[in-house]
Amino acid sequence: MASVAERRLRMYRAIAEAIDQEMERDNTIFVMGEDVGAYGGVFGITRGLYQKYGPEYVRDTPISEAGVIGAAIGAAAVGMRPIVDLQFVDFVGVCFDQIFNQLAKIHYMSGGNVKLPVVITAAIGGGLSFAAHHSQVLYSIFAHVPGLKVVVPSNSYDAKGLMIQSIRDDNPVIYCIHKRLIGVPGMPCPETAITHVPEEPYTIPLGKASIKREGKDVTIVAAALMVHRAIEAAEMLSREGIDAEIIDVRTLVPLDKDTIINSVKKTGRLLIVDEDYKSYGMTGEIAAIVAEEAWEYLDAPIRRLAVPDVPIPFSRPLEDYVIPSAEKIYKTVKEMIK
Amino acid sequence: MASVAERRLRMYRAIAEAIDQEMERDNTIFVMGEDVGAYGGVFGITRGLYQKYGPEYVRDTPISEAGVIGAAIGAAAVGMRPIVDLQFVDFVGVCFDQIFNQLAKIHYMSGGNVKLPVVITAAIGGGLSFAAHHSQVLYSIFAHVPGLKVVVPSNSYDAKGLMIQSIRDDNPVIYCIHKRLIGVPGMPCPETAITHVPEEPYTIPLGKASIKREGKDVTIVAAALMVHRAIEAAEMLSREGIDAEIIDVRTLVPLDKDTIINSVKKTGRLLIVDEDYKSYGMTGEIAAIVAEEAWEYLDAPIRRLAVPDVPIPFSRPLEDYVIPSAEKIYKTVKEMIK
Amino acid sequence: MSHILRVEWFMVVELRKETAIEMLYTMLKIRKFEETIKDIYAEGKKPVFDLSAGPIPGFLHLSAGQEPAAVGVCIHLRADDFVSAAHRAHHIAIAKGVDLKRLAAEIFGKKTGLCKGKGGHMHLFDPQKNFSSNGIVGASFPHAVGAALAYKMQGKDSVAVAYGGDGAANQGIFHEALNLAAIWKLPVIFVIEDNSWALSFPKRLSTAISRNSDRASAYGIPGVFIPDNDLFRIFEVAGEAIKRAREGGGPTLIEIETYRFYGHYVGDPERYRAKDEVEKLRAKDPINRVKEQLIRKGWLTDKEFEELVFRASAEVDEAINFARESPYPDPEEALQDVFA
Amino acid sequence: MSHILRVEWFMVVELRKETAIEMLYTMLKIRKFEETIKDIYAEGKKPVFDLSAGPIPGFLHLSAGQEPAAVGVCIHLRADDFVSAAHRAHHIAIAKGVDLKRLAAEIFGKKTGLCKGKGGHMHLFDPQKNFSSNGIVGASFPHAVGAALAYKMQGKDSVAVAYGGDGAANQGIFHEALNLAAIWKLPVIFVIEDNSWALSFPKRLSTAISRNSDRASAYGIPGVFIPDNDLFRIFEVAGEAIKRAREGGGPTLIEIETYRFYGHYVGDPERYRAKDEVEKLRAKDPINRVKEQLIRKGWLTDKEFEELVFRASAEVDEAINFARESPYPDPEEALQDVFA
Ligand SMILES: Cc1ncc(C[n+]2csc(CCOP(=O)(O)OP(=O)(O)O)c2C)c(N)n1
Ligand SMILES: Cc1ncc(C[n+]2csc(CCOP(=O)(O)OP(=O)(O)O)c2C)c(N)n1
Ligand SMILES: [Mg+2]
Ligand SMILES: [Mg+2]
Repeated sequence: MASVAERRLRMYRAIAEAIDQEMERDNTIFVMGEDVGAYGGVFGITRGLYQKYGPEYVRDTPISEAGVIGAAIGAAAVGMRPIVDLQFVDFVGVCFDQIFNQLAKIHYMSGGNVKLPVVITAAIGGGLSFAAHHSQVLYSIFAHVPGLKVVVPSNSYDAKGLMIQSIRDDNPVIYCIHKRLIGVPGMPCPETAITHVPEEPYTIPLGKASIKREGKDVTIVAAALMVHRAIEAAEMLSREGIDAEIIDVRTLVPLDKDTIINSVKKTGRLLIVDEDYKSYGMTGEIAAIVAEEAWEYLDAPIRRLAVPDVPIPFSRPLEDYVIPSAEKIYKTVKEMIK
Repeated sequence: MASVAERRLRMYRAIAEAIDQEMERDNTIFVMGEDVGAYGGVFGITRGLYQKYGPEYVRDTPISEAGVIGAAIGAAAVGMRPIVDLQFVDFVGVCFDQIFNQLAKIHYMSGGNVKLPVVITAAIGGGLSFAAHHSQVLYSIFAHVPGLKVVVPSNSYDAKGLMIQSIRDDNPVIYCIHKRLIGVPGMPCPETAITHVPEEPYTIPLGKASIKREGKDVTIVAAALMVHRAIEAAEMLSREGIDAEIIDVRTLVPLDKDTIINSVKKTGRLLIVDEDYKSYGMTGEIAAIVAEEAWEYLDAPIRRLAVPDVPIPFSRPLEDYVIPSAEKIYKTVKEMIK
Repeated sequence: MSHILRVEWFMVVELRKETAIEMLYTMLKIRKFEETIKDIYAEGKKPVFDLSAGPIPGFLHLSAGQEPAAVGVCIHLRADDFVSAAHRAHHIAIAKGVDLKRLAAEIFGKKTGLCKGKGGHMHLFDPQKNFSSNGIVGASFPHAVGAALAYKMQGKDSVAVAYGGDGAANQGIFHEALNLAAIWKLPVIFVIEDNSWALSFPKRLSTAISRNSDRASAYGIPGVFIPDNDLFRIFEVAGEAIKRAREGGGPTLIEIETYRFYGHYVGDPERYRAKDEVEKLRAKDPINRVKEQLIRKGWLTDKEFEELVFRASAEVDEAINFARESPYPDPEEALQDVFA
Repeated sequence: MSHILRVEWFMVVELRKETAIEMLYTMLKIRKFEETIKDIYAEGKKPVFDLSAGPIPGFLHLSAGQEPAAVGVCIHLRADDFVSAAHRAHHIAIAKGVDLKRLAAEIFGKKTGLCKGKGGHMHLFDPQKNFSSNGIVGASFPHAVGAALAYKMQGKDSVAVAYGGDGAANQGIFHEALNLAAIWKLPVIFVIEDNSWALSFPKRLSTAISRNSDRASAYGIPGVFIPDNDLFRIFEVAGEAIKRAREGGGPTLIEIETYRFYGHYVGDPERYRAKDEVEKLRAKDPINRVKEQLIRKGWLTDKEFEELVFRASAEVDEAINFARESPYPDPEEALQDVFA
């Protein structure tokens, strides 16, 4: 993690820089997707690449997500390393077979003989009144399917390092970008998401969580925007003498169980905060791991905060109500430590 | 539950009978899907209906799952009650948008104004060397998405009652049929799946688990085929004086939390057995609920048995290894009670 | 390119004066509505540009310039006819007769909205008028197929219309929906609004042939291309297709060349399109064109036109006021309506 | 129906005797392979019929009768050309030169199989020969598009062939793949094997027009229909299309009328098809037909034919023995190969 803020970049610029540096290094890498060309990507992550690499390597596609991801698979099978921008993760439904049955399983089904180094970028999350078809998180669906790595950066520094690592990984990676962290015009992000980003290429390993704040009273596990809300809550709690440890998982697959378990062994309390739907998702998985492997260390029941199993509503008061807030995190921890 | 075995039916006949009786009652109900007509459905669940109701009401479709489920949505919006057979749940990838963004969310997005009473039937599970594209379970993906009810019968009696209830429900229902329970020729099932089925129509409420065996030492929660494996294991355990309580969840959404929690309060031990992929799925959700709501009653860490996050392999020894067996359940419980 | 299946259209649908005036009026209402909410959309979005701020938060896809495609088709429809549209749908909702107040209130996220504030501007549902829209490109095509299937099974003569953009026609589900409608000979009209853009990607590059209507031959159904945003031609072609569908003659695919006056969404920097494109399109504004046609025909005077404009403005203002003054839903309402 | 885009084919690909014999030999090998594993499939499945029992468990989709579609196309391909096929793929795998022993061993679920027993008969992957098959109908179409895109970017003259059934052509992804190949002018050949059935559903009812090749006009590319399972016509048409693709001339869609001699899978009761259909198809067995054509041409004698049959049988027997004698994978191997 960077402490000296020499060159603060917004996340979308950090990602574009990561892709750029990798494309310079390796000419099997190319980018495809809707509006990735002259437009620079709906979330800005291909800004400038079209001008530099041209329409072959930064390829605008028709609205044919299944065909395009299928094409990435075919290209990867014969030696390319495609990056496909899905825009919103919510669009996964039209290309899910190509992701979960093809991309995820071909390496295994081929007995390890076919490698598919494909990165799919997808914007997740709400908070912008984009409503039910443009505000979902859904990463736990990818994480449920064996064969996909799932990456979720929470700040610019991580975003660049995780992107370079994802591109170099020989496996399919779903790279999730939170709309409230990406920092493009129109979608403001918290200042804490805009961090120092070294100019030179660097990598962050997949499967290594990041402890955003050390603490001894309660462990809060989160990802993406929820990391920032947890930090806010922790500040409120610290004023009352409650010392929260915050873990940013950074990747759902592989999941850094050890960091979580070690933290719970220290704090004895676990709250998992998630912007995905609550049931059958990330909060359940992490709770289960701790209930299996660190049960003896728990001093209180595990708690979960997530979207309460409703589609994301459009209207601001409704959306604000269903996405976990710093206040709700604060209140929940207070209930856990009485 | 039926104890008197007057009329033992295989599950596929119980389901066909349920659909038949409902179609007789209500002419807004119709069936669509690949090979549901003269062929009678790949899993036999429309046997005889084509002959009785004809090609309009038992409608063979092209291989266009997205279009067909989309059509079911349109038909339901104007007063019909379609049942769509997806054949294998593994095909969900080509029509996932219509299921998770359309069918699941339209009632909510419309502010409750549009009702979509659609039942989708889908065959789940392995054990037949059908390999990675025809052996998945995946129900936790549906269960993760708000707006879908998820039904998983484990025997013929439940299958009929749950099917009639699913058809009458005003919400979308994903009705999962395990290939190793359905009982069509070529896919033998355990005798315990073939139960008495009353001739007259009856319903089983969605959201009510079934206690298949009472016990005091450990709670085993399972669904579909795993219920039968758990029963087998329980018999082995009982010979050693270990008394397992077995809960068949029957529906993942709504989930009967109370029955599970009450059982754990009694036994103090929980094992969840699942044929779906382990991570980010049903085992996690149920573990989390218990870790939240019955933590004080646990005498040992929760345990989970599921497919160890690999695609389902083709070769018999490989497939047998990854799907939880009665032996593995037995051994796991033994480890829990030392 | 094959045009073999293009049918020669005869003027079987007669245009009466009242109908023409009604269509013009609806176009005016749509235009006024779009321009009004465009202005309101800007409120609260300065000094920091935040899409989620102001009285109208989120995305806003406007349909100004595309009025003929909505009005010329929907004028032939009854409340029991079904329409499923895409993300850019205000014009179609209004043409289909959706209540303007509740439409506006939904766009503001108010409790009195069509969907109680849950849907938002891309997800509009009005079961009374059998209208719906969609945030997923292409997803609405089969919904019309299903409604048409139901109508056929129910023995009704209602029809269904599926709208989609030129971009949507490259989604696989377009192919599936057309094939299903064709093999089942259903009363569906597929309307492709070709505004030549899918966000930043031009149809010229996205689509292997120049006219989607020629893709009708892949399904053995009639396909008609209507150039130049021509209301009265749309009126004729759609009238004929809908009549045929009602009488059991099966589906039709219609592609309408139309104009997107604004960006893909409000706030789109539009770096990808030529500076003067909109200017050129504006010069062919369909409202002016229809106005002039009617004046030439002697069916309209300048004064009458002003009255129409005035009436349309008043109706829109009333709807907007209703929306502004309506309360927001209570936060806890978010938990309702997941299940019926 | 529009046939405007059908190109007149000239005999630009010359058929030499050795090539003809090679094709016949491969057809014999395929047939022998399919009939042999069909018999073995029955082993262990009595008295209780259990699909998962016996030396070959699971589903088994045989391609006997469809040999020409595989052989007549793949004869033109090199190892570096890419082929993606569907669930019914043995004939194509063999024609593409996949090792027969490792193919057989995979179908038996053995450690020595192409995929170490993990794939099974629907999921065959041979990166050496650039061959793959798929359990999801339609899913393989875009894989060929992507390989062709890569070849083009890499400056190679390799081509890609996507196979699919008549049923697969109604999947949305077929439309997307064709459009992408056409707009990017990629070296892809789409081959639809029209065996007139998708499991129990006849093409006549599933497909709005009688020939999928006519759907090529929706993408502005050549479409050719080849009736009657005609090996030499397939050879010509595919040769021409592949040559054009290699030279940068873009994609072609070819539909081949072919015959499914067995049920959809082994064990299919086939209640849905006329009792005498298979008999009629068998009377037109493509192997007999090619044999007679070559004898008439003076390129083959009865004795030489017998020798070919003998050689093919021996090769198949050897492969089957290899498969039978190979060990199963160790159970724990199930946990390997999820990630590279
Ligand atoms: C499946 C899917 N892919 C992508 C998008 C993002 N998106 C929304 S509108 C749009 C362009 C649509 O173009 P077109 O169909 O021509 O309609 P228009 O915007 O021109 O009215 C895109 C790419 C989406 N909403 N759904
Ligand atoms: C997406 C999907 N839908 C359905 C199936 C089940 N299925 C397997 S093969 C088949 C019929 C395929 O017909 P066709 O494409 O003509 O190939 P053929 O079997 O005739 O070779 C069906 C319905 C599947 N595997 N994948
Ligand atoms: Mg457009
Ligand atoms: Mg076929």
